Amino acid sequence: MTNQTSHAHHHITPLKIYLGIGGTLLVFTVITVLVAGFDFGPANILIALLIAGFKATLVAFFFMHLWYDNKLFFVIFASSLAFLAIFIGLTMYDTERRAELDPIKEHPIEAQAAMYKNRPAVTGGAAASHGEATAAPVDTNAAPGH
Amino acid sequence: MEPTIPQTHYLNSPKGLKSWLFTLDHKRIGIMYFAAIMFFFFFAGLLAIILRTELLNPGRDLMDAEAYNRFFTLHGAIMIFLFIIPSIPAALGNFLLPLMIGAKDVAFPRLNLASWYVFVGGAIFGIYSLISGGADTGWTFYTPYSTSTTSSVSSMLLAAFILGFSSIFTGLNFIVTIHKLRAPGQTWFKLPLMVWALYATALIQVLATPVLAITLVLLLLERTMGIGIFDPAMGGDPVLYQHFFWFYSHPAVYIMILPGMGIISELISHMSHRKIFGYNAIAYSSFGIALVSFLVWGHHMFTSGQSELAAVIFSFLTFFVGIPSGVKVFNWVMTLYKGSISLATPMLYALSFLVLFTIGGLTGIFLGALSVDIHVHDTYFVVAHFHYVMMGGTVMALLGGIHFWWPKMFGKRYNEFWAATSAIIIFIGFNMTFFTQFILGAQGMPRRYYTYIDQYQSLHVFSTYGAWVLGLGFLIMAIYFIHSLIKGKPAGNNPWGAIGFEWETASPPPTENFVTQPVVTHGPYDYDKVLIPREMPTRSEKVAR
Amino acid sequence: MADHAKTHAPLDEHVAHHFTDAEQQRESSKLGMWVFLLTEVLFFGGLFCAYAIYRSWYPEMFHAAHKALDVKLGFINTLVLISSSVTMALAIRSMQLGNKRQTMYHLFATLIFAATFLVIKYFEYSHKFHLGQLPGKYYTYTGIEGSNPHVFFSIYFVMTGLHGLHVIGGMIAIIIMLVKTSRDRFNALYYNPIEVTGLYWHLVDLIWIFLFPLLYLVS
Amino acid sequence: MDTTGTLFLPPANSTLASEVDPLWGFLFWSSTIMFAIVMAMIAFFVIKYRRRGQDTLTTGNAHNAPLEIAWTVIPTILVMIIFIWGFKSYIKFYVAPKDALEINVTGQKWFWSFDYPGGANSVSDITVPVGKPVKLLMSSKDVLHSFYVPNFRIKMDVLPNRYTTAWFEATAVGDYQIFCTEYCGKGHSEMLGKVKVVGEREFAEWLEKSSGMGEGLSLEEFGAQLYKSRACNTCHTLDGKKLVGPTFKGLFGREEAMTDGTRLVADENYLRESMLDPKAHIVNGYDPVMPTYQGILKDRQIDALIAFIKAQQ
Repeated sequence: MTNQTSHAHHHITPLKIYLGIGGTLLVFTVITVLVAGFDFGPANILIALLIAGFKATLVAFFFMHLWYDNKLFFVIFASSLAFLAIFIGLTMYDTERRAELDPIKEHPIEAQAAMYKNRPAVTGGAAASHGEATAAPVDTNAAPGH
Repeated sequence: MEPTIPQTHYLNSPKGLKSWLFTLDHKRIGIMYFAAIMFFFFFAGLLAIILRTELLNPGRDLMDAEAYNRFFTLHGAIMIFLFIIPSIPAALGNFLLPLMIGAKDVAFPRLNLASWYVFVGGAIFGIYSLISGGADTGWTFYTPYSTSTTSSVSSMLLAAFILGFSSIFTGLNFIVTIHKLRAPGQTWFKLPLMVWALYATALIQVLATPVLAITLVLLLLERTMGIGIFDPAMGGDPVLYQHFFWFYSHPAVYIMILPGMGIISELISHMSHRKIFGYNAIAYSSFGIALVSFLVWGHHMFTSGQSELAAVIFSFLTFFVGIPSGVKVFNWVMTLYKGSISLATPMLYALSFLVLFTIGGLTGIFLGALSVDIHVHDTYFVVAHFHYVMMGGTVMALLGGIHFWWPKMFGKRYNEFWAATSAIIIFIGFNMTFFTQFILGAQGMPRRYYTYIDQYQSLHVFSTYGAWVLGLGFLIMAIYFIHSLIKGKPAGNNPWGAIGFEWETASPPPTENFVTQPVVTHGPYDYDKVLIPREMPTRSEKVAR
Repeated sequence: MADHAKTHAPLDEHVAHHFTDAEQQRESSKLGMWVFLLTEVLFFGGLFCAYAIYRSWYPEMFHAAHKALDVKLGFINTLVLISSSVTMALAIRSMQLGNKRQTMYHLFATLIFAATFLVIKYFEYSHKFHLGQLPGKYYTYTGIEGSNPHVFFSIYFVMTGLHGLHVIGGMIAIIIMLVKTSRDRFNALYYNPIEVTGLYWHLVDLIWIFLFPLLYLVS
Repeated sequence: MDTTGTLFLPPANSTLASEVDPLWGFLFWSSTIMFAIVMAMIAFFVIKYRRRGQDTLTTGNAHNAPLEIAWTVIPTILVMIIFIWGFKSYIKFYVAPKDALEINVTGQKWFWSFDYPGGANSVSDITVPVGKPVKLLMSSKDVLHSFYVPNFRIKMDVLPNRYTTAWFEATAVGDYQIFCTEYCGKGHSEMLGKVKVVGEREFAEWLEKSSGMGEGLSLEEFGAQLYKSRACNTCHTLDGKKLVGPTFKGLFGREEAMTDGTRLVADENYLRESMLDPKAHIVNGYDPVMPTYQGILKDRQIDALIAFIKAQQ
């Protein structure tokens, strides 16, 4: 990994690119909010992550100059994401597959933490203030656990 | 002609306490780290001897159960966070890395000083936790015990959190230094293997320590606000904590061993005046260990309620992390072939490393096999395994490194006879203490037990005698090192006749390291081309003459 | 391979004694910052892992609890942070062109956007404090069904709180850059500190780009 | 527990042990041989190539591709064998046979308690029939513990709020040591117990005797039996000494000051409430650590215990 030793090569990104990338980011922010309105089932989180990932790559390549700079920086950034993926992937490989061999290991014994014991069951979110969708009114004697 | 110590060198110029407290010189920061880690090593070592003495008989000998639990937690936490992780990278590494690559200093000297003061800050929190009663959770802080106990766990967590940043700063500094400040002509494959090892260690320090930081932050919040991520009473999951903890802590054991392997590659080659066997294999295996070490943490949790399928994956990957270490041992053994082996003290420690680390590595294979691990997990077998690898490995390598570079660091020679004697006493005491623990563990003696059933007593007594012998060995070492600092004879620039930039400058070196910028003219271990006269006759020559 | 063989450029006062020239110092400082950003990604990564695991363990609770977050405020915050990224990038560009006044203007704009972000965050937090939607055992709100709703708010507060702290850290760095620029410490050939602060700031924005959909848009 | 097992292991007293011991033997001998080879080479080289007299240039050969490939491939094959062998025997560990006798194990700070099908229960010692598979369904009441029987080679952590399972089939009658191997505080090293393996017939008799409702006994005698089998004795004494909880001696009818300032007489209702909802009223000077017995103790058992406490003057 020999780094470029070109002398005093300071890449100056043209204004047009910065503003263009900034605009695209704003547009995609709007898109991700709109897309969240529809329900694609399990694919929701995938789409949200894809859009966020695309926006992140735009920021990384153009605002953080990964596109022009020494490739070593890109290797560092990519390896940070790779090791994060290893961490999340292997940990979730365990947390998702605990009940494969014995269904009793699926769920915790008590679903609710102890602190909810002497709490009134879920009331409608009547006291919700502006901008917060009121929780669907729930008949109060429904057991709080799912 | 008799070697002499130069008039001015980094130790005596500039003068005064302030020049030490605000120094940016990597050598002085290395010496300050060296003093701190040796203090913590002897302190935690004393705790270990007290623990072993307590275990002479089942039931109460010196203290009651709660005190015992706090003592073994302190022994573990200080040895790991305050001694073994900073020891080789921050103490020897800081001193040697710029010298070995012909640089004037590390890439970010101010960050280097910051890492020292963050280390001191973390140590202060650790000592505060010790004074205010100490934690009684073991160094792993497993929840929900760590979230429900009233002992001063929070200050110990804060200490570990702060010390993590000292480790990140050192790692970051070394990565940039090795990439950017190498001497002209020094390509990656002309670097001494110590530099490769420090590079691989720095990668792990930088990649793993942040996850420890977030784990400790979440655990602190769990204790204060009950956020319910790790505490089952609040809907959390203790096994998730173990995943978070071991994702750092297994790579951390490679932060401990890789620099030790770097020192051993140097010692074996320089002390036998022979080209290192399989340079590329050793360099790549350091790098390989650094990467694969992130895939295997689940083997600490085979019996923890983790999903059995995940356990199988972790066991499979664990066996691949053992192969590079085995390859390295074979390369070191082959380096002895047709060498000119001097049995001075550094070589004694390198050879005892080979013996003890091989035992440690092989018992690691026992622990990697799924069904055998179920029997020996959390027993003394594991205690013996990690002492063989950490003390038999890293500490022996550190001691070998200290003896090898002592003349370069302080310009003085130590007493060769007492050094060799203490090395042998330490080797014997170590095996007495820990080989018996393999047997104890195989028979089911659990870990962290204050008292035990009578049938284990004879082995515990033998192990405690071993601990006393070990303590004696280290006492002798402390004495002759202090004597050497005060009245040691000058050692000259290259007492061992070794190849390396650090041996081309004065001992102790001037503040700016090199008078003229060193340039690479031959490989780091070209003992088949370069013959360097030695100024210090080693013991074997005195015997031979 | 460091570039010593080059003729020694006149050592201007910006280059530290142990570097051979400005280019090596600049590359070193950027490499150092990128490695630091690696630790930041993994530091926040731990929280993303906790988020992913608890979302798969309590899917309905996450769906119900995310309604308590105000999507409009989150959306405005995202726009604010993206614009602060744009102004930060322009600040670096104008210093590369040696235009001190324009650099200070852009840095100041970034600072204002950052402050706006924090103010909006303050409103969101105070609204939740008022309703009792607090992390862990302080959670007293009863409008969300599903088990252990306090876990969502624990993750929400730790993630956005830690991100907020990093925004504050970034603002301090930008203020230092503003002061140094006003004292003519930088020129078209030496602007490392601003570039490095910019890298850090873009990462703070990048983390929010992931935080926004994951926390606010759980459909 | 004697140590007459092979190669440092304790005796093998369960079917699973016969899965583990061969692999342990293979690991033991292959490691010893590998270690011996490496040590012999080191010793030979150090003696043969010791430095004598003046330095000379040494050999430069630092590569030997076939050798290097060999000592990479051979250990890889060796460890793969060990992995597959370990994996095969591991499968037998985690799937309990269908017809196993299921016993609920509860770990709590510093003793084990066992609940058998049919209502029988015991503390610290678990009684099982020989030659029949036994499945343990385990959970903890407070912190992590770990159920470990060296002679059966089984170990499994016991988690609060989640079930974990382990199983064994004892092959010989006798008492086998139980350890707790996950650090759990002050009494971690005293959280011991015994697996009492008995014949088929004795087990049936024992089960009958201890799961009954004390038909042949008076209320007070049945209460005395429950006082031990329910581990009341670990926290409440009969001789007046204060332990984790108040002593039963002279408790009945005495007026006690409660932590919330009220004063209550220790009558039948207070005792019944203290068993079903212990944290409702705590006597001054004691910690609210008593676990609830709601749904665990049946009415006749509660009456028996109250009768027993009443008799402690």
